[in-house]
Amino acid sequence: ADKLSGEMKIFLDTSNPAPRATFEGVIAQFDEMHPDLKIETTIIDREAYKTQIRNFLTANPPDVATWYAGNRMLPYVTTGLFDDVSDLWTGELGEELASTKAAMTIDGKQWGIPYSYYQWGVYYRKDIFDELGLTVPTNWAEEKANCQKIVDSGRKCYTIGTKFLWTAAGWFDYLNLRTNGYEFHMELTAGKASWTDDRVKATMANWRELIDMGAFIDDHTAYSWQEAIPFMVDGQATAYLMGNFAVDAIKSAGLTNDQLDFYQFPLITEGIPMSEEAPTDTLHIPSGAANKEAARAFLKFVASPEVQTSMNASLGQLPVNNKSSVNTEDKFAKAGFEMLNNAYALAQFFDRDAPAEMAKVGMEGFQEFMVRPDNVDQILARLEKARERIYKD
Amino acid sequence: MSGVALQNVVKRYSDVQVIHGVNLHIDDGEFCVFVGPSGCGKSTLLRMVAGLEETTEGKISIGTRDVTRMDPAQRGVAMVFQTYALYPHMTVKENMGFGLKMNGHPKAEIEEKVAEATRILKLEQYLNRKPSALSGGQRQRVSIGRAIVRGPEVFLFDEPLSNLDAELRVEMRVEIARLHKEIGATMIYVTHDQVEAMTLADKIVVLRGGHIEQVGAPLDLYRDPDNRFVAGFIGSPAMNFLEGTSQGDSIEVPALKSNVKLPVTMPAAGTPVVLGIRPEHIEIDRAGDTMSVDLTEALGGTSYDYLISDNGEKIIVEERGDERSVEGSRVGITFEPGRAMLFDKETEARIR
Amino acid sequence: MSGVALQNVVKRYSDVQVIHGVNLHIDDGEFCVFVGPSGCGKSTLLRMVAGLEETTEGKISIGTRDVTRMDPAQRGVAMVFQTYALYPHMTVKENMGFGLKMNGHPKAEIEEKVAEATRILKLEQYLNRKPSALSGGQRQRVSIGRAIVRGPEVFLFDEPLSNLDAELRVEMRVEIARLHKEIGATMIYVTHDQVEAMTLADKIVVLRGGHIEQVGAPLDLYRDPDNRFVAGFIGSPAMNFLEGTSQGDSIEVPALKSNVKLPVTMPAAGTPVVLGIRPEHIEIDRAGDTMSVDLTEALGGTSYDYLISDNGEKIIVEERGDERSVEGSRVGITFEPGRAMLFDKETEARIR
Amino acid sequence: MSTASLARSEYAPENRSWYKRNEIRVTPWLFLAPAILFFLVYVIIPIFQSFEISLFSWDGLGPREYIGTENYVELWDDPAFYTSLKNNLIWLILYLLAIPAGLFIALFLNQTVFGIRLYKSLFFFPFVISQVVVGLVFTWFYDPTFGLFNTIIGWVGLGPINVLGDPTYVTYGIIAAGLWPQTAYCMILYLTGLNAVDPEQIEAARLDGAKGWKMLWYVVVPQLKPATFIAFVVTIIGALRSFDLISVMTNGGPFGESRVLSFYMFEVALSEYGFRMGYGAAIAVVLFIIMLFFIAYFLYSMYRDERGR
Amino acid sequence: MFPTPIQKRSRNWQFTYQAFLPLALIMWLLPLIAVGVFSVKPEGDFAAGEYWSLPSTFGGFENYGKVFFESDMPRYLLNSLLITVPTAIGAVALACMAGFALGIYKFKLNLWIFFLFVAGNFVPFQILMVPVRDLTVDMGLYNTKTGLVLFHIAFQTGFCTLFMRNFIKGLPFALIEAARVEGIAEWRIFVYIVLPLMKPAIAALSVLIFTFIWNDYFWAIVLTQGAESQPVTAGITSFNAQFRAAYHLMSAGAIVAALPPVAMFFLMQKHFIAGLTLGAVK
Ligand SMILES: Nc1ncnc2c1ncn2[C@@H]1O[C@H](COP(=O)(O)OP(=O)(O)OP(=O)(O)O)[C@@H](O)[C@H]1O
Ligand SMILES: Nc1ncnc2c1ncn2[C@@H]1O[C@H](COP(=O)(O)OP(=O)(O)OP(=O)(O)O)[C@@H](O)[C@H]1O
Ligand SMILES: [Mg+2]
Ligand SMILES: [Mg+2]
Repeated sequence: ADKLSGEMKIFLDTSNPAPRATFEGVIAQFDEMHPDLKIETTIIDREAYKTQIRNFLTANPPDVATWYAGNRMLPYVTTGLFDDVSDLWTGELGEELASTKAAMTIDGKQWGIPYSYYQWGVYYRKDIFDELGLTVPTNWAEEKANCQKIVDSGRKCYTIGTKFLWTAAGWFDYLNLRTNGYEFHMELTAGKASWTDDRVKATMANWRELIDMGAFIDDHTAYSWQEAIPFMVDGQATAYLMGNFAVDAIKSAGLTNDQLDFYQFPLITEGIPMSEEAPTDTLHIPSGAANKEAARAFLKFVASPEVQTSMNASLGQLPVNNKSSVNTEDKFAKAGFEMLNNAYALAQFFDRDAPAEMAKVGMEGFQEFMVRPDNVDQILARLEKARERIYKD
Repeated sequence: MSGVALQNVVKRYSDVQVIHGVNLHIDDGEFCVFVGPSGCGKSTLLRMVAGLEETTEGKISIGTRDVTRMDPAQRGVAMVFQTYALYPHMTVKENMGFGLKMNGHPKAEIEEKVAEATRILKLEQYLNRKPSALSGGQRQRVSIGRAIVRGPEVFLFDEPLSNLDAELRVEMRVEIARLHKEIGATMIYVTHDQVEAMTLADKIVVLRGGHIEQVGAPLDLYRDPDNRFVAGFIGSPAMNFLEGTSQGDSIEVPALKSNVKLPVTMPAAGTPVVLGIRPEHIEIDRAGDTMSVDLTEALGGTSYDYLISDNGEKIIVEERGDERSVEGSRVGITFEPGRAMLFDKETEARIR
Repeated sequence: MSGVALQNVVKRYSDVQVIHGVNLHIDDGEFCVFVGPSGCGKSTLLRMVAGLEETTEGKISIGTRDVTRMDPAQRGVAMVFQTYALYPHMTVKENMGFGLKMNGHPKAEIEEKVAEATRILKLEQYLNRKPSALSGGQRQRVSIGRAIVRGPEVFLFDEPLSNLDAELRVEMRVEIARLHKEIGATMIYVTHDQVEAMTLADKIVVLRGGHIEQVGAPLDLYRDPDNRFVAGFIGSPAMNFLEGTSQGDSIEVPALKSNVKLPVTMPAAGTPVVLGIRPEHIEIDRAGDTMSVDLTEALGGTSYDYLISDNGEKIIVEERGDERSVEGSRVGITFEPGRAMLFDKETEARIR
Repeated sequence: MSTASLARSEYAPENRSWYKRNEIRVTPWLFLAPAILFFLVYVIIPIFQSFEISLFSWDGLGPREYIGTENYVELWDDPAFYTSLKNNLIWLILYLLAIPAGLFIALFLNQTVFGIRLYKSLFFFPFVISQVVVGLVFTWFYDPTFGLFNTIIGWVGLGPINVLGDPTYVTYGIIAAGLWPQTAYCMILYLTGLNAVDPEQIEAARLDGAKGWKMLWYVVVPQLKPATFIAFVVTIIGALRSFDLISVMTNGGPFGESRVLSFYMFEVALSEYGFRMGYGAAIAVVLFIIMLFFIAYFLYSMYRDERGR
Repeated sequence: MFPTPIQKRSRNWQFTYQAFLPLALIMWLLPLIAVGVFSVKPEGDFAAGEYWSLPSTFGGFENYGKVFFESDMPRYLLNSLLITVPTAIGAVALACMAGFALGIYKFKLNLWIFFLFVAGNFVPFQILMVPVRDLTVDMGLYNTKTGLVLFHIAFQTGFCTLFMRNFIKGLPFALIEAARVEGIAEWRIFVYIVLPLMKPAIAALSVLIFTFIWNDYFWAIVLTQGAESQPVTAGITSFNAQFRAAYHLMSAGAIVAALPPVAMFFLMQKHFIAGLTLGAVK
């Protein structure tokens, strides 16, 4: 490789222990290959990162920064804060990453390199299911029946911590995808469909069935997603609708592979093809970066098949390079890989598909809905009003 | 009957004793003044009567009631403080009526009593002002008014005039004298102003170090003090004291370069004594040559000559009218022996 | 030559005029005292001489120099403040030497001057103390020392003793008198203490409302005041004033129920006048029956009788010795006509 | 003469520089210059800039677009704004409880028993701690599963209450956390105030027969007016600045029910979901205008004091 | 003295009071005590749901060790120090000078300038957020300690000047006049006379500003990010994100963050309280 020198600053939002360690490993590896390059890594709390990225991109840009694919990167692309990295997408690497190319493309150019993606789905206590004689639900009726039994046994069906809002959006996404299908969901998040549409109401009605049943733990508004894990671990709740990154946290909180398992979110409306949530995590080069040469090399390095394999194995997530392999030891990664391969379509996530402001208003609405389901009309009206303003231009 | 009686009253602050068994009887309607040097316990004694300080030992009665352990409010006393202690957020009227209001008196009665006190103290036009809008003298009048309104059996004053300037002090002094005449209540008054004590008191109590030195009518203390302390304390400028030695029939006074015969029971020869003569009882003998004039001060009607005897003792002489000594000149002094007093140098007791 | 001359000096604060064209000449080495009621402009005038207040109009000269627009530091004056104004964080020595040090005088010179001032004021043993460890009198001495060290041509004192208690005040007064004698510099001294003014001054300036009322030696002011104000202001207790009407050859004084003949140029008959007599110049005529005794105050050597004439005028009489009137009795008064003064009621000017 | 060394000095006026001649007029400005410069640049000018920005639509990066009062119009029917405004008022009112509470504790501690100084300082402790830490501490205190708060109300058979997750309680919960240090602050102010209470007035009142609550209400409290005034000032300022606690404890949630204006404007202007600088500035302007009433009042009473001297 | 000194009450009263004092204190500090206990509990206690029992073993060393050696806490603490100390020095220095000018000299704009500082001090500082952030970014000081320090100095100058001016106003003016009569240059009056007399005020104010700035959170997150320049108040939140749900570590972190101002308070208590009351009440 070329000789890289100077300094390279990397900002990461991978503040959870496992991803943190993974990235530190990858960087150390890269550092070793380039002895003249001085790498400075800053790891920022994932929630804080979301508010800070804007500041540092303008005022204090690093050479590499993590972010998310899809609409979420739009504001930084339109304001020219992300560097165009289409050059990296030519040739071999471009082909290897082809599956994610769409998510990384805006105005026909690519603005970053993905390093990982992961499935969402229901993580559940297999041991409790066995104890109650439950089987994995495949449709909404089974789901509700299961849940009723769990509730009757004095447990909650689902744990969730909505303090930081986005966990509730996971529920909305899946319910909406399953109730109305991928196309409508995309229309909705793109601001092309109305929030007061009957289809949205149908989604909310489905959600409400669970809420009224007492399916979710109490007081979820007080917890972050990590703080909600103990309810599952100590058996007060039996399942968690989450991204695959949660597996590590759940396991380190005390559950074993035997107790924990995964299933796909069940079918709701007959005939609607199963599409999934699969957020892609990405790396970008800010346009103000000082050492773009090194940054490009680093992005390439991370996207390379070998690094993708090892990195995602330790992340417990899925590699984006089609030359790399999924860790088959990891039953969650394996299950996710298969599920996503068979998916009709992939959504990023509510806060990546919808613009930031809409995401904020929407997720607040979802959280409110989970506490005060009676307010549903009011909430949807508010969302609709926000939509009219936000998508105006 | 609302005289005040103190029997063997003692005050101790943890381990310091500041009042050493005081016995005192103040008659109903009497105006009693406590004087004494700073720290002698005047305020403490007064505050014990008020109930603001606990009495360590002894008994205090007002009229026929033993009040030693009573709350201040129950004793039927009212107090006027040196700093006025007016409530700054209340108007003059509210200040005066506050005590009655606190004790649940009906509004009409309060109005009436305040009006009465207002009349006595000529405070009509200030009734709705706050204390901050009053002059020092007016404030002190209000604080007296507050005391009057409560109709106490005994009035207590702790240096009520010492924060006023000279003119106002004279005015308020006359006011208090008039008030006493008009109300006729028992009053106890602490001061260290000579003139106040002399002019106001029916009875002066001279305190020193928590003990009573002498009790008596003002002129009695002036004319007939029991000891050197009282003699020096009462009268202004203070009495001159000259050292001397008894010769059996006369006193040898080195400062005068002569022997003096006094109409008193002479102590045994050789006893060291002190001769006391008030400045106003001395005449300058311009022909004399026993002392020199250090300084003279002419104030118009009066002038003071500061003399120094040849053995270094200082003597002040008050001269009347336009006569005045020349600074630096030599003079002698004369006085009526009957006006001079003799004290034992050791015990400071008066030799009569 | 370092007398002080004020020519038509005026002071205005925005639109209030507080000094109305003062003309005054103070000789080199003279001790000049400003007296007058509170707010009359004594301090203002003094501070204008010091340069601490700007002079609105007129001219101030020290010696032969016009200092009207000079900085305080350039005028060659030193000032002693009522509150001492010692630098609390410096020792006595540093306080005295500070001005010289800041103005770059050599160390040896500073030492020498401080030592000299220390000697004069007997401050040797306090040199290394901070002001907080000194008594009020000592502090005032240090502040005088600080003034001395600079060797000014003119010393300015603004009520330097009024924060001291009575005894210390007497002591320091004597000290200042001695200092003036020793240093011989020009001094201007503001006070409202009668005694200080009378005893210290070579020349008293009586101010009222920003005007000079009279300038003169203390006893001249006492004996020969120019107007009713000065007559009433100098002397304590203040002069008694009785209303009267000129009859051409004598004065009809209702309070005395008689006519009085004075050795003055009589004003035209019918002119309203005021008769002034000092309390110490009145004798009580116990056989008389023109007024009643309202109150008497016996102070020992002296007593004051407060009389009220039948037409309601108040008269204070100073009695000497043991004589004393009985309160409520009827008396008359007599005085030497030569001692009484006559003033025009309208203009308040003395009629000589 | 023996005082030779004190010979009068010569006082010849020298030729002085312009500075020397104008020293007294120029010096204050020289001394003021740095402070004024800093203050203008960082405080005064930005206030006006905020007014200006509030008339623009601006994401902080791209070009500004002048939109007149549109931000204010939008504010007018933004429910989140009203929630914040309402919460701000609740903060203002309830935060004032710190004043009587502080007075009460001060009265409790105004004794001279052994060790009382240590007690006083320990009672003051919460004030010294950062609001961030206070926020954390109270978040755990309120935690619905293991929090001490629910444990305690559990003893009396209540709860559990999800204080910070429940829109009806959340603002009160945060205010309670804020009251903790604020009460400590007021307590110190009152303790010093009580020291300055004129003992003779207390004695006069005792002679007048005032006791206990009557004494407190009629005599002591009026004398504590200066302390009360300061307590009022700092409490109002504290209430309007209530950002840290909200940010740490709930981040505005649940669903924005615990926002106040200051938090909302931060969210709108600087959080990932916002970057509407103009809108944020408009909120700030509203907050400023509310505060302006208090500033005017404070300045007026200071002005009165200054004149009164 | 109000209320009536307890010594004048009955024995029973005195006893009750003495007994109630520590009880009240414990109630008052309960949340804090809880955090203190948390911080020395071993991890296992939390896993076992033993939140409110006494620590089963002493886990303090381990917990605090983690705070100091496995997180950015030491860096944040250092940042706080590097932000707080220059701010305190800068703000107090500016305020001494401004206070001197406003407290001593009479000139037309005096009161207006003073009120400007006072009003600025009462301004809800959020209104400054957007422009100040821009200014800082434009000056290239975003995410630097210098940027934060400069702003803090400027903003604290309002309060400090109010404080200093009132203090200086309380000094006897005759001192200044005495010095002027002695011919001392104005700046020397400041250096040699006023400054030494301001020592207590300087001490009080420094301590106060130290705690204010140390505890600042808002500006820390507006003007900085990341461990290279953020102070500990901001650091604690990212620390907490790192150890979310690890209460023993979070507690230990909280205690570490709170310790310096608390220590400052105890060491400088007299000055601290003087500062709080003197500046405002005078
Ligand atoms: N609370 C106290 N504890 C200990 N000693 C005290 C206390 N209060 C007063 N004393 C002492 O009691 C003595 C008498 O004090 P008191 O105030 O009665 O004197 P005073 O005669 O009124 O003096 P002054 O003329 O200065 O007012 C003084 O020596 C004083 O030091
Ligand atoms: N800065 C000022 N602005 C307006 N008027 C002032 C000012 N300073 C003083 N005065 C007025 O000038 C007059 C003279 O004041 P000055 O202080 O000289 O009086 P004084 O004779 O020294 O009184 P005192 O005996 O009370 O010290 C007073 O009426 C006072 O109100
Ligand atoms: Mg006393
Ligand atoms: Mg004066």
